[in-house]
Amino acid sequence: MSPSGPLHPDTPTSPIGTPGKGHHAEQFGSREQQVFARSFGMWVFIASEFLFFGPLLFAYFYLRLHFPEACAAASRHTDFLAGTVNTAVLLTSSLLAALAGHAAEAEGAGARRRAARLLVATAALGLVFLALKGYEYHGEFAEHLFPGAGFRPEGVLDDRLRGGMELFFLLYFLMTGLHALHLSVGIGACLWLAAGLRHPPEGGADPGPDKEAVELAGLYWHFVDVVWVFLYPLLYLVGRAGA
Amino acid sequence: MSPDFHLLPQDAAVSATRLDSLALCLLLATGIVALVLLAMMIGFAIRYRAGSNADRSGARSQGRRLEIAWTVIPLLIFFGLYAWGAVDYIALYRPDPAATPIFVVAKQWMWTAEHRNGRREIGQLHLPLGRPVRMVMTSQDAIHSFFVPAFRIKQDVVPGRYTSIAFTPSRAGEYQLFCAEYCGTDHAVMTGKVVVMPPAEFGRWLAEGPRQPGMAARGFELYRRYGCSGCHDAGSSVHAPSLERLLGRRVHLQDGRELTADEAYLRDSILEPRKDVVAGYAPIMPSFAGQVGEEDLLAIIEYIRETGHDERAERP
Amino acid sequence: MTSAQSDLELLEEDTSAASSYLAEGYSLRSWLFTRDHKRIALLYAVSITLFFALGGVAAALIRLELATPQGDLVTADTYNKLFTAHGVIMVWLFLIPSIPSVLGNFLMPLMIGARDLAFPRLNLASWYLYMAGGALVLWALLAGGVDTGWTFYTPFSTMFSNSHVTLALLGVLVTGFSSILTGLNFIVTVHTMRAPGMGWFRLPLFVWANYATSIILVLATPVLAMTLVLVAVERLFQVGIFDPALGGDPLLFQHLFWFYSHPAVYIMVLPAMGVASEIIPCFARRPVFGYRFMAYAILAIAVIGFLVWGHHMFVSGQSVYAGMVFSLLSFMVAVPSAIKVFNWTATLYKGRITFPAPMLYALGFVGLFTIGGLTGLFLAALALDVHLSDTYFVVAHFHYIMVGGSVMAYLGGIHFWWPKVTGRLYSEAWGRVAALVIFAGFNLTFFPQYLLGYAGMPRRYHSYPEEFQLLHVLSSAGAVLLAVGYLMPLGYLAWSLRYGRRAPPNPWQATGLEWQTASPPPVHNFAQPPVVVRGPYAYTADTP
Amino acid sequence: MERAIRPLILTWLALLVLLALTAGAAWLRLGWINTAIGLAVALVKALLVALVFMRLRRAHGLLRLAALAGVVTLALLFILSGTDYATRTDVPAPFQQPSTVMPRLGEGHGP
Repeated sequence: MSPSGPLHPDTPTSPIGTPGKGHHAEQFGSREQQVFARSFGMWVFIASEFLFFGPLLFAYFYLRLHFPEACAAASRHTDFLAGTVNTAVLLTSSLLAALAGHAAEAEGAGARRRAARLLVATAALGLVFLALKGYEYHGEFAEHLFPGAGFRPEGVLDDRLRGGMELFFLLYFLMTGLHALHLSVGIGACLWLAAGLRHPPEGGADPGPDKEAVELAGLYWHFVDVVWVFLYPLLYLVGRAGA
Repeated sequence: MSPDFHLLPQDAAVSATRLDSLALCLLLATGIVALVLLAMMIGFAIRYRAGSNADRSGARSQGRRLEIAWTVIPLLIFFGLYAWGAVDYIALYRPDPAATPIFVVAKQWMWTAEHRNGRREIGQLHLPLGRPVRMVMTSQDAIHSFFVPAFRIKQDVVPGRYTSIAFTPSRAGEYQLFCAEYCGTDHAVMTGKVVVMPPAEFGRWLAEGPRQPGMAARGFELYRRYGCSGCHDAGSSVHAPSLERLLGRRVHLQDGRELTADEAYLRDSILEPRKDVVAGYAPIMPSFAGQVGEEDLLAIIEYIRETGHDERAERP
Repeated sequence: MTSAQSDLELLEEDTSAASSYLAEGYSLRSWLFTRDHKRIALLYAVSITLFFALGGVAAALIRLELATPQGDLVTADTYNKLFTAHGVIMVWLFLIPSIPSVLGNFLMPLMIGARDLAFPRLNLASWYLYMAGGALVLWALLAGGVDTGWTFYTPFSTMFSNSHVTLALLGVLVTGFSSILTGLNFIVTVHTMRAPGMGWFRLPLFVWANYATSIILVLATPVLAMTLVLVAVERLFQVGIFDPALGGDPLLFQHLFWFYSHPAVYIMVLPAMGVASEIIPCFARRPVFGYRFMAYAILAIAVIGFLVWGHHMFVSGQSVYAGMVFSLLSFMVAVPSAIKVFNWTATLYKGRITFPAPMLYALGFVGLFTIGGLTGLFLAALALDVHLSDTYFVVAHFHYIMVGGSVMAYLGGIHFWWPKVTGRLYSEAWGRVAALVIFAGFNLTFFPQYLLGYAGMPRRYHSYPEEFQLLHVLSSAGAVLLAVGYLMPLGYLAWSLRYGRRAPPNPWQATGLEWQTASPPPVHNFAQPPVVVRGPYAYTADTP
Repeated sequence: MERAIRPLILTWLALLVLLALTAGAAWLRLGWINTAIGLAVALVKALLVALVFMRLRRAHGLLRLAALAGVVTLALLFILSGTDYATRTDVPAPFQQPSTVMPRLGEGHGP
């Protein structure tokens, strides 16, 4: 063994920090370490997820630069009311998610139930959002606004304009679709957590979801909310005031 | 096995010679660095091999000054190389205004070229010696790339837009044209022959060719066939602007903008008439997008260019 | 190393190796559901070796075809599919996961004194995603192949290719998720799992390099993923933002693609630099020269590496001014790379140098990386790139970086840590011979390609003008040598698994936490949680 | 309890007010300012959500750095690709889509 190693393996010591109270996975030295690692991991994940929207946003930027009229014309075909209501629904759901995180911080079964209720309400608003979004999609299909062979927006004769509008709707469906996918994951996470909070598993080995898990789900939910906050003006509000 | 292989391809364009000197300088600079590093590595490896008794005292594991030196010095050298490369690069894209345009259309898997007088060729490209030329190129399908090693010239040919590159052939002879951007099955045989000939000979070659109407004459034919003349000719009952001597003129638009009518403007106006409507006219012209092929479009523009000259030699 | 000796050792194994991670279980289940970073690293090692072999077969066929100027061995379409398969497999299924997922996975927790990565289950999930992506790519190949080149340039990939592009895109997409999760895991691990006393400037450079790589993985891969989705959508629905027919821009694809794929080059080469930075000080018995500078250079490469992608597009029809910006930035990224080469060389100064196989690989890496990096300057110089881009010069350049650089370093790392990973010693003589054969074969294969490129030979050509034949034949001959070189380690390393001598915990007298535990390490890496009291590379050349 | 959740409620109210503001402003004819208002309000809303709901205001610097990294990377994409789009003169060429991939959906081999 090398005499010049950087450590004294025999030094009696505790792992990182003192072993904190509470349960933690075996690779961690303490509960605090685990909590921090998980929330940092979630933030890194969010940064990465954010960049999934990068190419779409940049493609949108390209489109606005080259087809300003087509973007405005296409945006006027989106459902302003549904989009605005949906924004409000999502912002409200974010409040509920934040309240759930807050509720979970308190000790006791009552607090757990309260957090579970709030998470279910959050997920319910998410479902409302998806339902409204589905209604919008339905309308857009009916108006032949889905890109592809059947794309025939009413009253558009100019080829270049129609081409630009088709690209706008391509991005519209991709962005909102990707967002809806994220939201669905969020809904699943909220419901799964709520179930775990209400019926914690028996026995001490796995205490079920904890306040940090609620917090992490909330972070993800807020991220999905933030994405929508940007999509809303980009997709629904262009050229509303008329040509 | 390879009788006529040259490590350095022939330099058959003015810019090629400059470029070779840049390459040579870079080779010298990087070669010296590489050799010095190699010599040091081998030298250290021998001198300080485990069995040697070399003096190892006073070794340091960092040296701020040394490190700053080998950060800053390469950086300065790099700036110099960058500037050289950039200056030569810009020259390729800032053509001599007198450069003769030659239109090239690439498609899977062949090159076609059209000279200004309407002479067309496939798989070959004839160029005049010592005269600046500008290749104006577009593709009908995938991206291709116009690559003539002897000219040290390469430019991607992109569908949906024109790209161009300018150079001056400086040595008569025959050179190889390659497609350098992968474009599908027969990418490797999408080659051609570039023939550089003295101007007089080139002129004769241009004139003889298969008898085809000149580009402008063909353009006039198309101008009538597509019905442009029905509205744009003087005496037409439709209120449409005259196109005579349009190229290069300042044009006032409906929305108050003002621009110079260049080739791009003409193309736009044919394909998207509603984009830039001339002041005083109603936007009644239909779009010709999807109806006029790009070679025809070039011909029509050539015709309009010709109307700018006083004599209308080619007009029947 | 007679067979009698090894029999003796095999007898010992049952008793002494009881606590090692290899002895934790022998069932398939104990491997496929493991959460131990060391076992997952081995899962990766086996799978990337298979993909490397597959990509290598494609390369061999390519070189065989190019031995004659006529396209006489395979058809043009088959040739196109071969180089696409070679590119896709080697880039996404071998190079990108190679050092991070195998060596990084195994060593990062050991090097920072942790019991495991921060998210072991996620780590296993990464491997499954990788395998799923690999399976999709294989499916695309078996179903008839893909002929777009690994770059998937539009509009060829969306409108003109009749091959299985969508499947391949999906495979690469799934592999991308694997990369992201691995990167995330490494970042969190380095930030939160370091042993007491393990400050940032006590981290081995291998950890620094993998950390910087992980940042690129996490931030660049999603952009590629979504870009590939856009291509797939455009292909399926014939509507897309890259489609010039609708007013889209094919160059937009190139921007988005290279926004990932240029940093991806640093994903491949940064960990290789990390490996070299471990091996060279160990066998020079000197601390790495300018440790802090080296760490900063790694971060600088990772950051500036994000800013240079436009140098792939100098002749693409991109704006001339954008080209000038990207060219300047590309020259600047060469500076930290140059610093690293200078510092490795300075590390040798006044050392006490020995030359076992890992050192030969590492020195080979430095030399080949230097050539690859210096020729990169030719491609960064705008006017020269006009002549050189899309020729064999580019092919030679990136093979010097990726094969000469990354693969050499990967093999060096495999040899260096082989005793730690397997608990066995490989045959040193064979190791040295293989390193020399690979070095010679590599140069014979790829150096002629620089000359071909400057002479004007375009890349991705199935047949070519006769005057290029001599150099192509040299290159193909080199490829044979290279193939032999790659097969040799497969043989003697496998042999050592059964017959190799038992490795002591620290056969190289190396510093670094991973050498302070048993070989192979116990399940939780350290019998006692380590405490770090000094920086890395505490080598001294004064005493033999 | 009430005191602790008050900022959350206030933020939510602010978000709804901002939503009304941006939705209303879109109907005024302001040209490019419409887009600017839309994006500015979105930015404010995103910051509110990030700082209050996501607790970034009191979070460890590392978490803030992670959040920032994503934004900065996206900005790099926009800025550097933007140098191309801002200075490129595209001369459009007519281009008829010569679709060789048949049929429109699926991977079948062409004719």
